[in-house]
Amino acid sequence: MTQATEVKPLIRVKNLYQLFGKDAKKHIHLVHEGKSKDEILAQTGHTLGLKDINLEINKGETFVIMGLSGSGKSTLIRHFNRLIDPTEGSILIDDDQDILTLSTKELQHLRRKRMSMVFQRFGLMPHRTVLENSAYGLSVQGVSKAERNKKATEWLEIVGLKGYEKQYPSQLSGGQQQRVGLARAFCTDADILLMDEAFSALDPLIRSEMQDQLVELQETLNKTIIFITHDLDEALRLGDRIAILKDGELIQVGTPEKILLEPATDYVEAFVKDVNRARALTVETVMKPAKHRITEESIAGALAQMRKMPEDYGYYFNDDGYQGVILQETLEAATKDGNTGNVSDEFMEDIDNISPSDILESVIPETLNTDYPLPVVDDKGKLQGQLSQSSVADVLSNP
Amino acid sequence: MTQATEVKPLIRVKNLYQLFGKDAKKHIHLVHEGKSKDEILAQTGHTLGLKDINLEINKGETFVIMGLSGSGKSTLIRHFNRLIDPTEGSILIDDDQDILTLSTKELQHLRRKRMSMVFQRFGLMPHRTVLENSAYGLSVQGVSKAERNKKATEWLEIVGLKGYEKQYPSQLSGGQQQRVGLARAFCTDADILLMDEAFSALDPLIRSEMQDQLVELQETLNKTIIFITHDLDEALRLGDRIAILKDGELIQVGTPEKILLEPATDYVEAFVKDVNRARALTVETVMKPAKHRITEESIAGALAQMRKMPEDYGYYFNDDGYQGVILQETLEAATKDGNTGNVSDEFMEDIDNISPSDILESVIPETLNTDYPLPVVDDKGKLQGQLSQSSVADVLSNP
Amino acid sequence: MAEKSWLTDFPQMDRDDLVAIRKSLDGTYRDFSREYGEMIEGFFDPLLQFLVAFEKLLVNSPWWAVLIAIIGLVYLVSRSWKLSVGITVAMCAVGYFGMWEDTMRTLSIITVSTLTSIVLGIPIGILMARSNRVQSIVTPTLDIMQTMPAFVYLVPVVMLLGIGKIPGLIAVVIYAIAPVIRLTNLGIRMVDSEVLEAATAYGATPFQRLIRVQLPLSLPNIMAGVNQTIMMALSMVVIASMIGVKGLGQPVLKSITNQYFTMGLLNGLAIVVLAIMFDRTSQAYAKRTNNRVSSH
Amino acid sequence: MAEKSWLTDFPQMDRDDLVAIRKSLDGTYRDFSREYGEMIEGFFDPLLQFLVAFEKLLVNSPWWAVLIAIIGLVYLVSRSWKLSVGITVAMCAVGYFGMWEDTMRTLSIITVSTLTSIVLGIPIGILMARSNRVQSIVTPTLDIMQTMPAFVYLVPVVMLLGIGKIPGLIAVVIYAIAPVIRLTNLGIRMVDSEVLEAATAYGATPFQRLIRVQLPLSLPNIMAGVNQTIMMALSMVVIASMIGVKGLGQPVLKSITNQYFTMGLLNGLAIVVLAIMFDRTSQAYAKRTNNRVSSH
Amino acid sequence: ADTEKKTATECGDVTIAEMNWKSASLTAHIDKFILTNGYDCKVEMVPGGTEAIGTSMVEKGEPDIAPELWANAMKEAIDKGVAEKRLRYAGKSLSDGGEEGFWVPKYMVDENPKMATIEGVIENAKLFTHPEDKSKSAFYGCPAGWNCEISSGHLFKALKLGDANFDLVDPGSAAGLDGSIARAFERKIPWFGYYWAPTAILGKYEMVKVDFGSGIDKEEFLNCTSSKDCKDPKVTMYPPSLVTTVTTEGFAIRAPEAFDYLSKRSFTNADMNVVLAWMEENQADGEVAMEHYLEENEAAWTAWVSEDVATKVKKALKAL
Ligand SMILES: Nc1ncnc2c1ncn2[C@@H]1O[C@H](COP(=O)(O)OP(=O)(O)OP(=O)(O)O)[C@@H](O)[C@H]1O
Ligand SMILES: Nc1ncnc2c1ncn2[C@@H]1O[C@H](COP(=O)(O)OP(=O)(O)OP(=O)(O)O)[C@@H](O)[C@H]1O
Ligand SMILES: [Mg+2]
Ligand SMILES: [Mg+2]
Repeated sequence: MTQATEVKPLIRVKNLYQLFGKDAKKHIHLVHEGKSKDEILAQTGHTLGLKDINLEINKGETFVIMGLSGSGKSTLIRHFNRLIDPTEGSILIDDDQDILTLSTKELQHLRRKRMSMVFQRFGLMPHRTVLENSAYGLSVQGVSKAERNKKATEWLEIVGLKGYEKQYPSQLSGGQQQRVGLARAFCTDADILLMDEAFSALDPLIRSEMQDQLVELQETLNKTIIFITHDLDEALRLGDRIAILKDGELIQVGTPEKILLEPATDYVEAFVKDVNRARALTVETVMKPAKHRITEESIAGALAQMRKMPEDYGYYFNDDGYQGVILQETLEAATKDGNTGNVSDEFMEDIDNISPSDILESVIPETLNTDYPLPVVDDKGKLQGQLSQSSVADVLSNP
Repeated sequence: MTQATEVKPLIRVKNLYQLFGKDAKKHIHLVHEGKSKDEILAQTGHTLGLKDINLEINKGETFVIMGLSGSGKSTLIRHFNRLIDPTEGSILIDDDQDILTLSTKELQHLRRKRMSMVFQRFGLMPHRTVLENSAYGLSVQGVSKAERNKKATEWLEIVGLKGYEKQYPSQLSGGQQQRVGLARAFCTDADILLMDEAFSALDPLIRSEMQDQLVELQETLNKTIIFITHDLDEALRLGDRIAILKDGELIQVGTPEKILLEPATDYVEAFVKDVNRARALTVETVMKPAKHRITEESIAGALAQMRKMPEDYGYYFNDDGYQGVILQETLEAATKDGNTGNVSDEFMEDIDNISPSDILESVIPETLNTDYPLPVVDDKGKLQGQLSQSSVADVLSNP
Repeated sequence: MAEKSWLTDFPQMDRDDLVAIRKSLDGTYRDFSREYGEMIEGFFDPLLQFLVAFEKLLVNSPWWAVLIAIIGLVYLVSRSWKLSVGITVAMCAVGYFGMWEDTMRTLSIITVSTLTSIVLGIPIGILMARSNRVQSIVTPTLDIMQTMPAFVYLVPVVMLLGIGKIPGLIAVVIYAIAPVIRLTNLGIRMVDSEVLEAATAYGATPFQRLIRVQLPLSLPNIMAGVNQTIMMALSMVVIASMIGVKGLGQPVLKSITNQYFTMGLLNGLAIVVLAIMFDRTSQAYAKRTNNRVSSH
Repeated sequence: MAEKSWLTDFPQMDRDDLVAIRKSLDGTYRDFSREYGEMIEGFFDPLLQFLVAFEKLLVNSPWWAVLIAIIGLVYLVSRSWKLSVGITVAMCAVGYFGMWEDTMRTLSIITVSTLTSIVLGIPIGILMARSNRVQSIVTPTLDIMQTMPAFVYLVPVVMLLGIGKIPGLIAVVIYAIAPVIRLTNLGIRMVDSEVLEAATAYGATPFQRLIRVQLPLSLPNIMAGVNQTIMMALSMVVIASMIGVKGLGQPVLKSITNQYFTMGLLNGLAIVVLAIMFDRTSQAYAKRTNNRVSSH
Repeated sequence: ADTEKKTATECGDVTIAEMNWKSASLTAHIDKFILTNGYDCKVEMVPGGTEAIGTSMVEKGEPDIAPELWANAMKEAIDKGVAEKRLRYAGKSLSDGGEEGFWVPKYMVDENPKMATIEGVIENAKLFTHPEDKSKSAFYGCPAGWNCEISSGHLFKALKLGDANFDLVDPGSAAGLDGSIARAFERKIPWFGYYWAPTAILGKYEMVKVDFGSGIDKEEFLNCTSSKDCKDPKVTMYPPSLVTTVTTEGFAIRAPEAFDYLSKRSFTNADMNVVLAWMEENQADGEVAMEHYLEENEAAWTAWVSEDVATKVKKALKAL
């Protein structure tokens, strides 16, 4: 998921303001004057939706938006396909086209081919069957009935609604309705997915399937995904970057690790406090450089080298690179047995290497079960670092 | 939260069946014949909502219902206040009154005074302000305007919607709307709360506040809460017992620990697979009995006692009970120093005791940082057991 | 005429039989009206007295007092200055063109018939929405009431009740009541079931559900029904005048026989003024008391 | 009468002035109609030819062929056996009581006027729903069309276009078109904005939104409008017969002058049969093609 | 309208107005039958009210024939049409003219013969209860807008009925007036008002014309009673009123023979009353009554046409 971020931004939001109410233009100056959302509401009955948002979203990235309920997430995402016009500000797409200046035709094209949306409250059409709902985006594009039904059927099967094609939305459960909304969005092949709490009504099993689906879509088709969620784990799992909103203002944008480990404000800190760090962080972010390298080929040499070190274990390297962990006692035992040969595989400890991209949570049991730091080895077999019990403990007890 | 469960059941569901469709009565025999939900749907266009549900819910308990999307959770909960009539079966309340036999008056009384409901899709009244919506339950009961507005205002403030009283639901964000639904439910003082994914649209901060609120309500007012959620952490945090549904059938009912540690079927296992066990389980469920007890008062005696044991630490007890952890090396050092006195506090290790009710997650850092098992001490100072790294590792890597 | 083949002409009832049937039915009705006419007339007498008194009040009070009262009411109900001023101007024009008295007479009967239609119609619509059986009975009745030409029952009604306001009122109500019933029914049936379910879950009685949920939420439809009822009541003014209801209908009839188009037009416009006054005032009232729904 | 005080009598325009105005307007209209009548009549000629041909077709074809065609159509459109059988029975009764020909004539004109009203009305309603400006212009126009008594414009229209089907059609359409316009407007305005937003988000053109979202979702309201339009068109049958439209209106008028109540009633019932046939068939059609919404 | 091209002898398409009262409907059907079969016209009937038919004939030259037009209704417009050479009076449809007057039911006269006079009526004013005001007596006038509204109003004034506590009730229309008569007869209650004959109502309900004791003053009636601007009306009985057949000028020129027939065709009140009674008895419509009339009154109608036409018509009559 973590892709090179030095691509050209796909969507750029500039100084975006949104004030809800009849006389928004008249009262917007209050926002500029720095009045708070509550003050403005009490004074004018207008609700501040967004305040001075500046953002860049890159092609192919999964951009997660989080924030308190009512902080303007849905409002922001609705601007991207211009379901609402901003009170002030602009949204540039493909880095130069201001969507506010698009002609009706162009806007339709954008909505049809480039963007597809999952609505927080589903937005299904009560008078159309599940199948027709799923195929709606395609039918708008004028795709033939046979073709769009085929595609919709496929997607319905993927979201687990096979058999429900002929039902109407009112006959479905909440989560099933949401999945119809998902199928509809996936059907259109748009390269930008706007997903407003798209998984909120799903159970954990289907939800994680859907997350996998999303990751796959993003990886194989390089879709840009803008995802609103309240689930921190989900955000951390899916997001390349996370934006945090508060009362219509953008508080912090950054990678999950950054948000987690360097929260910009107390608010963000409180917000991420409850996160399951063990699941959010990868080994990479926690591991330390591996110090104790044993390079002597002979057992004796290796033992000597190890004895100079403060710890009674070491990472054994030869010309082929990293080989494994050796314990001092193994070497001592071997020496005692009179073995004067070289260090070989049989001396290595029988532990699984862990990979830098492993989720911390998944390696905790091993960490607990092993008395020495675990070696972190990348998929090329290179030793990247070591993960000690104390560093894990540190990061888990941070807040 | 964990209360004595040997109370008389408040709600008892007996052989409940629900088949959705025009000719439910005609086709219900298919259900009895054991046809699957999909088969019935394909064959008759009828959807199986619930199949042979038998349940007991006790007074004062928080009963969580989980299950795949579409498995019948909402359907089940709607039976409790008879928003839907079962195709077959009965629901007894207060252990003898079948709600199907209630008169209109009695049913109204039940709905007004005993139960209050939070709807999955909120069910707000678009033509009433936020305040009026929140006060709806009271207004139905005929409570005076001043009084009900006062109460509604209080609750609105608790759910964080102060200032929005005069807005209409359509002017609120999804989560704000859900909170209006919460305020409405809390307002009525009903002793049974039916909550259908009541927190699903809330951000983590407000959600955890609301969870606290719920716990408080349940503890102080002894409310019975029936709670549908897709969030396993939430289920484990709130639930005294959890019921798991699948395709309309009840698969397992039990305490969180039981569900987690002894899943009845593969389905349940898969369902709880992703749960953050470290957060779900308490120390109590993982700790082992504390073995290494040191009772000799003198240092020498204690050392001798310890040397007989396989490990180089021990739990020191005197006549006042448990005192702390002593390491062999401390005793040895003391002996070396020529100290021949008695074991005293200064020899104890400087570690925090952990309590049996601590969440596992919260003690992981300590576990990681300590080389020997942590003593588990209850609030009376009694040693209840020990928590070793390996037992933590075991339970975390179980699946 | 000779030899009609059933192939080209519809096999009809024998003319004599038909005549016999017609005559016997006519006779039956005549007997009925002879027998019960007086009684039924007596039954309506209080209403008649009220109608007469109301008309007298409007016609005999000084015009400025009536005008002030009307405008005051319009303003109180609608709370709209714009509307009140518009109505004032229109009413003054009506007076200036010499139609004040006729307008007052029409106003009197139409106020009563419209109110009657609405007051009877909304509850019937509600009942209809509650039960499919009631609906299946009421619907065809309404069809008959709306399409059976007033001309068919005008004379029989006059025969029964005499000429004047009561038969006029009955004819107007029969014709005008249907839309408000139908649209109340439709509106209530269309109310979002989720919202209704929420009300049920909180123990609302059927009456509470009706008053606080169903009626407010179906208000746009009900008001469309009220609007149509008002329009149709006023479109019956001329028909009513055919059986002796005084008012703007008479000059219209007069103008048609004498080909005084402008006169007809002016009187027609006075009817339109009344229609707009009733309609806008009631709509403004509904909007004011329920603004969220109508802008929904 | 002497000395009128402005306090008791509305200060009126001088009677002579009024008469002068009336006369000059009447004269102007007369001149206008003499000048342009022919031209305008010519404009409507194709329509007239069509109406005449259609009526001939219905009247001159063997009754069984027409009956089969009607029932066939009813069934095709409604797909309801029950309705088709009911209509068959009713039509046979109509024929048996000797009203076949008149019924066919009325059927012909009413079919055309109802279709015209609906075909014109729905698009106007749609335009009205789109723009508040259009709404603010159309609404009072509809008020005038509905409440201006047909009697007022009957004679002028006759003056312009002569007696017969065209003025009849115009009078019916003017009167009957309002409900379908109003209720289409209302229905579209009430469509759930969330659903509409979803359509927009997927790039639906305004036309696609209209056809696939707004119209289907406002169907219950539109159909209520169609129902009222049908009812009102049929309630104009008698008026139309006053200006030369043959059909069931004529016997109704005759029966009223001759006091043949049963005859009036029978002909009135034949009108009701037509009304029910149109209404149920169209409602069944709407329900069939859009069953989910109407049961919503 | 496009009549000029037709040759003088060709009748062609003819439209006849069929008004909705019995005598007019009967006359229309007789004209239709005779014109079709005797003059080879292609006749089309057009229904319509007096106003619409009159207007259309003046302005549009259609329909061609109004077989029975009461001068009572829209006299002004018709006269204007004649003056402008758009219409032509063909002849009297009822040779005796229509009979107008103030009437009371016969059963009242049977009970109290004095009721046949205006004095008797005024004396017993209390009997004629007002529908809306118990303290007043009701005189049912002529429907608003008709010519008779003026005359009956003037006579009401001249007879000082107002002083006798009578109120002039406007019945609104013929229907209203008819209804009020029917109501009175069914309940055998008093009724007093304006009406005219020959009509279905007077065929059905026996009424007695109230004698004003003044005789007919034709001058006064023409100059004052029936004139809008009459300041000081005097009492006079109604002179017979003109009931005519009117055709368009175009028709008269186009089909002179047919026009000639129309100018001859007229009924006596006695004849007409017989047919009307028969129609009432049989609830017959114009078409049926036409058959009946032509069969029963051969002598009468053959006088209106040439022999050769009569033969043709008789033949057609047989074929029915
Ligand atoms: N009114 C209805 N008509 C027909 N089928 C229905 C109806 N309501 C629910 N169902 C069906 O019953 C089943 C259970 O629905 P229910 O709403 O209880 O699911 P749920 O467990 O609450 O799911 P979710 O987590 O998605 O809310 C679903 O398959 C649904 O399709
Ligand atoms: N149509 C509207 N009219 C008035 N105010 C609105 C409207 N839509 C949104 N708002 C206000 O704008 C603010 C932001 O709403 P938004 O829906 O963007 O919140 P959100 O971040 O999506 O919240 P949630 O997580 O609850 O969905 C809220 O305070 C809301 O009251
Ligand atoms: Mg949102
Ligand atoms: Mg649910």
